[in-house]
Parts: sequence; C-alpha cells; structure tokens
Amino acid sequence: MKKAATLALGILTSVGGFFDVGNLATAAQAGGVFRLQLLWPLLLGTLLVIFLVEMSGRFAAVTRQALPDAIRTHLGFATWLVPFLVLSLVHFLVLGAEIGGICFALHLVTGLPTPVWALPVAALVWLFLWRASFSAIENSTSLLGLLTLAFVVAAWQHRPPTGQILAGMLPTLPHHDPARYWFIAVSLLGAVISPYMFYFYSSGAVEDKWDDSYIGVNRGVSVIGMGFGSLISVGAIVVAAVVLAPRGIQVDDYHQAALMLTTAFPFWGFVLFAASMAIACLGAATEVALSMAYATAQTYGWNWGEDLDPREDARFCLMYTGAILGSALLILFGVDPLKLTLLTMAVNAAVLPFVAIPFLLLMNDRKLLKEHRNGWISNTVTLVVVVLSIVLAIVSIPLLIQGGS
Amino acid sequence: MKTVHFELLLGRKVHDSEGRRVGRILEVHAEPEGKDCVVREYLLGTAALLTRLGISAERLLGLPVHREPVRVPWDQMDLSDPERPRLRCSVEELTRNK
Amino acid sequence: MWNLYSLGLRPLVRTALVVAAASSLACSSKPPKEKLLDTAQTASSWIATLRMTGEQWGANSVPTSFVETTVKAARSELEKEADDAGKSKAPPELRDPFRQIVTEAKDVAKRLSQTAGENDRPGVAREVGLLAALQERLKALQKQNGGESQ
Amino acid sequence: MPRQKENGKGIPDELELARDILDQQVVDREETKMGRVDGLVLELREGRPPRIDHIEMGAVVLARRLSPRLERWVDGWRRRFGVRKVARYKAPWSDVQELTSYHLKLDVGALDTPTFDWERWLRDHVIQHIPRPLKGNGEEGEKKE
Repeated sequence: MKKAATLALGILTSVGGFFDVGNLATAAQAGGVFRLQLLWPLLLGTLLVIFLVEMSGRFAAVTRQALPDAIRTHLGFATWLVPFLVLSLVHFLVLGAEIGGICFALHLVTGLPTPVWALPVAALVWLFLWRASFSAIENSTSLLGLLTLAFVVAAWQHRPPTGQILAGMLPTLPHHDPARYWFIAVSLLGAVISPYMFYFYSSGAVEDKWDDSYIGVNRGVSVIGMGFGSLISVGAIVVAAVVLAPRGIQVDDYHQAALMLTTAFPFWGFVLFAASMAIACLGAATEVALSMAYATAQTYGWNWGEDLDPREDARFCLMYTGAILGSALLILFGVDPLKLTLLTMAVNAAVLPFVAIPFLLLMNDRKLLKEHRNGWISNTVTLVVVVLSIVLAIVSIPLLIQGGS
Repeated sequence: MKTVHFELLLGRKVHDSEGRRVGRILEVHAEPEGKDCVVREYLLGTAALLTRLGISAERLLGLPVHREPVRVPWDQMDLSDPERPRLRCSVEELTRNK
Repeated sequence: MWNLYSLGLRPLVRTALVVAAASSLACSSKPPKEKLLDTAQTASSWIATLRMTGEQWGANSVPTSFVETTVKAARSELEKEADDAGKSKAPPELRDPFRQIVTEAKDVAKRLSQTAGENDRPGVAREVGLLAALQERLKALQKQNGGESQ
Repeated sequence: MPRQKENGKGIPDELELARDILDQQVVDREETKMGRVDGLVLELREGRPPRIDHIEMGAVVLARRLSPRLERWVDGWRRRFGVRKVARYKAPWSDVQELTSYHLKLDVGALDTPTFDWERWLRDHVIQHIPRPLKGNGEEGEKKE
C-alpha cells in the first residue's frame, strides 16, 4: 500500500520536477528556430536519463548511500574533488537560472523589473526549505507542477503535423545555421540530463529510507516519471514550432517565449505561462539548492537531512542558504535569465563525464551492489552516455563561443 | 613510535631492491587481530585499483583481461622512508615465493 | 597526490582542450555581410514579436504591462542592432536600408506602447499594421542579399 | 550490513584500507554523522606487521593529501578565523565499534569531539537567532499543506 503511494507520488514528483527553466528555455528556442527538427535530442536525452535516474535510485536503495557520498567513499577524495568543485559551480549557475525564471514570471505578472524580484524570491525559496519537510517540498511543488501540462494541452489543441513530429524524432542535419543547431541540440541534452537530478534523487531515496524492496518502485518512477516529464518538453517544442516559428519569432528573450500559450488559451494563456514557469522553477530551485547542500555535506561527512531540525545540521542548512543567496545575486546584478539558462544548459552537457564515469564505476561494484549491479544493457547505455558526454564536452565549448552569442 | 600516514602512502611508486619500478601502492589488505587491525599485504599496480573498485575490466568493457595485482607481503615492504617505499627483495623473488 | 586521473586521463583531457580550442578558432570569424544578416534575423524576430504582442493585446490575451515591458526589451535590442549595423563593414546596399528599417521599428514600438497605455484599440491595430509592413520589407531585403528567412 | 562474518566487534574479517576505511563516513554512537576518515595512521613495528593506530579527521588532513602547501594555508586560516581548537581529531582504532559498507561507527558522542566545533558554533551564533522551522519536532502531522 505504502509502495503504491510512493510510486504514485514518485511519478507525480518527476512529472512536476522534471520540467524546469532549462527545459522550457531550450524547448522554446528549438521550436522557434528549427520547428520540430530538434525533437530527437530530447528523446535521446530522455532515454539516457531514464537509465541514469534508475541507476541512482537503485544504488541508493541497495547501498543506503547517496551518490556524492558513495563517490567520495569508494573512489576517494582526490578523484572526487575536481568533479565536486566543477559540479558545484554548475549547480550554482543552474540555481541562478531557476531563480531568474521565478523572477521573470513575477515580472510578467507585475510589470516590475526582473532584478527587483531577486531577493524576495531568494527569501521565498529559502523559507520553503527552512520550514518545510522533505516530503512537503516534494509533494507540493510536484502537484502544482502539473500546471506545466498546459504545454501538452496547447500542443494538442494546435493539431501539430504528425508526420513532421515523427520526422523530428530522427536525427537530421540542419538546413541552416549549423552552429546554432548543434548548440541548441547540446543544450537540450544538457537540460534533460541535469546532473543535479541524480544527487537529488539518490539523496531523496536515502532521506525516504529506501531499501532493496524499492527497486521495482524505483524502476516505475524513473520510466513513467521521466517519460511524462519529457512529454511536457515535447509539448513545449511543438507549441513553439506551431505558434512562434511561422510568425518568424525566435526566442532570444523570455518575453518572446511568454507569447507561446496565448493562442491556445486566449486570455488565460499568458497567466498560465507565468504560473507554470514560476512553479516549475520554484520546484527546481529547491531541488538544486538541496542538491548542493547534499553534495557538500556528503563530501565532508557532515550531518545532513532535510527532515532534521536545523540545529542538528547547521552546516547543511547554511550551505543551501548561501547557495540561494549567492545565485540570487546574479539576477540582482542584472544577468539576463534566458542567457544564463542557455549557457548553463550547454555547460551541463559539458560536465556530464563527471557524472557518467562515476556511475559506470559504482554501478559495477560487485561488493556493493551484488546481484543488483548493472547488467549489460544498463552498462551499454552508461557507456553511450560516457562517450557521448565526452564528445559533447569537447564540442560544446566552441559552440558556447559561437552559437551562444 | 614510528608511524606512517596511509593516505599519503596511497599512490606512491614502489621500487624493488635493485631499484626497478614495481608499481604504485593502490590498496592495502588488513585483518583484525585481537583488538588491533594489522596489515597483511600491499597491492600494487592498476589491477589493484580494479580490485579496489570491485569491478573487472571484463565485466565493464567485455575485454578478457585477467591481470592480477602484485601482492607484497608486509614483511617485504620497507617503509622506513615513506616517501620512497622499497621492496626488501627483487620482483622475481616476490613472484617466486608465491 | 595520486588519483584516478593518473591513469592516463591527463593527455586525453589536454587533447580534448586543444581540439576544442582549435575548432572554435577555425570557424569563429564570419564575413561582415553574413554577420549583418544574422543580426537582421534577430531584428526580424523582434519585429515579429512586437507584432504578435500587439495582436494579442487586441485580443485581450496579454496585459498592457506586458506590452510595455516587451516594447522596452525590443527597443533596447533594436537599438543594439542599429549600432551593430552602423559599425558593420557590410555592403551599404544591405546596411543602410537595414538601419532604416530598424530605426523605424523602434519608433513604431514606442507608439505601440503609448497607444496600448492609452487603451487606444484602433491605434494599436494601426501600429500592428505598420510592423507587418516593416517585417515584409526586412524579409525582402534579406532575400535580396541571399539571407535566409525561415 | 557487514559483508563478511564478524568478529564480535562489528568489523569484517578482511579489510581493504583504501576501499573500506579511508574516506568512509564516520558516525558516533547515536549514528550522528560527524565527518569522514580523512587520514589513517599506521604504526610500523619491529618484526611484526604494521597496525592501524588511529584515524584522523579535519580539513587540514584533507588539505595535506592534496599538497603540503595547501595544508599550511588551511592551517593558517584555521588559526586566524577557525572555531576549532585542534586541527586534527584523532580517534584511536580501539574506539571503532562497527564498520560497514556505508559507515564507520565510533564509540564517542559527536558533540564532545572537535569535529562538531563548527556545528556547535553555527548553532549557537547563527541558527539560534533564526525563527525555528515547523519540522523536525518528532511530529509527522504537519507535513502536508
């Protein structure tokens, strides 16, 4: 009974939790410029992320260890240090992008400039983490996150051309702007396979005290949850392709993306866009802030847990407090939220080797996982991620310089 | 009391009595003995790393690699200078004794 | 300090960085004309945005404050593009008409914001019409100069 | 869940120092997380195998693993601004109560050790001044909105 509830809740969590500012921004860009041609990186990313999320959950269930914890324990401090520092920096940027997303949504509704909202939003995110328990955070943002299904409904209402959707699912070479095409493709992948998700998911599994019996639940959550989340991204691409592209609008600024839902839902579309953006970003912001605190606390072995009284894990709480405040400063000082998001998503893709390689090593540890270690299918997929991520890391740096500008 | 920091020993290159390179110390095997925990042998070389990671190249990549780490019994390892660990014998003697 | 990277990953990382740096150098500079056509594409997208914003305001789908902030964002972008065009070494038959269109678009945008603020529906509809005309002119200009318009 | 049969003390019969002990999560009697095994000191004995003398914890120990210069730098920083009285917390091997694949349990109370100096300082100087959250009072009821 409890398992069924967990499964239902887990699916909700990933539906609401999967879609964040990165998915929104990259989908809007992809649809606006290349219509349905860039559906394939999304699908490829979804397939890979399903496997990786399933692995991080299985690992946590069998070993009672979250990923950062296990990486330091089993691969050693010196090996973990560089990925840890790089990923922390990336997560800092992601957090800034999510907070920027909430600020922009508030700007849409109120008309006040985006930077004005940086500190109030930071306070809101912090208060949420400070006062609520882990499950309260997870459940509330996920339920509200269902609002993002508006993109799927809008896509449906526009009756998109099925043939083109199917064609977009196969990789093709761009007809124009190759640098931009590959930049967006890489960003889409980076947005789907966000490294913070694995830390968050595995730490969450430890917080929820998963054990071997959760392996099945975990599989269901990863497949259905990530699949559903990806559906929302597909919806966003379709909407951008049908609404923005024919009008010649490409998304260089969130104001342009804000028009996406207005044709499907006259009057409500605008509010719906702002609300789903705010909620999706709020959910993701709490997850990223927690992930940063989890990773740091686990790296140094501090006491951690979102359900503990902050007096018992002062360092953990101050870690997310500092992260939220610091990244809100980016927005306060006027960094453009969309540019920050797109840059961050490409960087996300570039740092994937730091995520994928430890996965490959840990998931094959026979002493830790015994019969639950990876089979050849999971290993092949992880190897694909490793190779792909190394290629992406090499490719995305020049693309960052050219396509990003 | 003569002590050595294990975390600093890890990864050090070991030479044998004739000055030839044997490999890096990548794992140390120990056993509890009464109240104590004592070192039995030092594991050298990349294969020792795979032992430490609990995986085999065969499983991971499908390569038929069966390399065994170089095992040095505790009494054959000279740690009097922890920066330059040395064997008390040659590599050949080490493998012959097994 | 020894770690996993000592396994020979260091040369790999170095090669990767060199390849990345080389490939970014190799294809980073575009001729001025191409560059300006890229700028024109962005400008065209902003004019289209203004037009749709005006249309949606007319249909009661977006609030007046959104029109105002979008116009503000669009105007600062168009300003930047006019500047870029001014500095560009692209042929004058592309550069000069482009600057003209962008400058006009900026003025129309300003009036769009004003008329929406005054709740002047016919006024907004008129500006939307002007934006559509500007869009067509820009498209034609792009086509003449071998630019792509999607 | 220890991997092998135990010798009464909760320590497996076979150990690999790098894999099983170094970098392992350290918990106290109550299983409060108190840090990690940042260093491990062996005693070399004449004619007998080396034995584990104690484990070390502290930022300085970690810094030493990267470079001696970093160690001096961290230690200088600690002396000037640090809350911790001693740089290295040394726990003798005899304090180790249990060793599993996910933690190393010491027979101590975390709050009595220098590893909790920072935690205690932050609690008294920062956390105490911020209004208390709703959670964590042992009640589960208030979780959902």
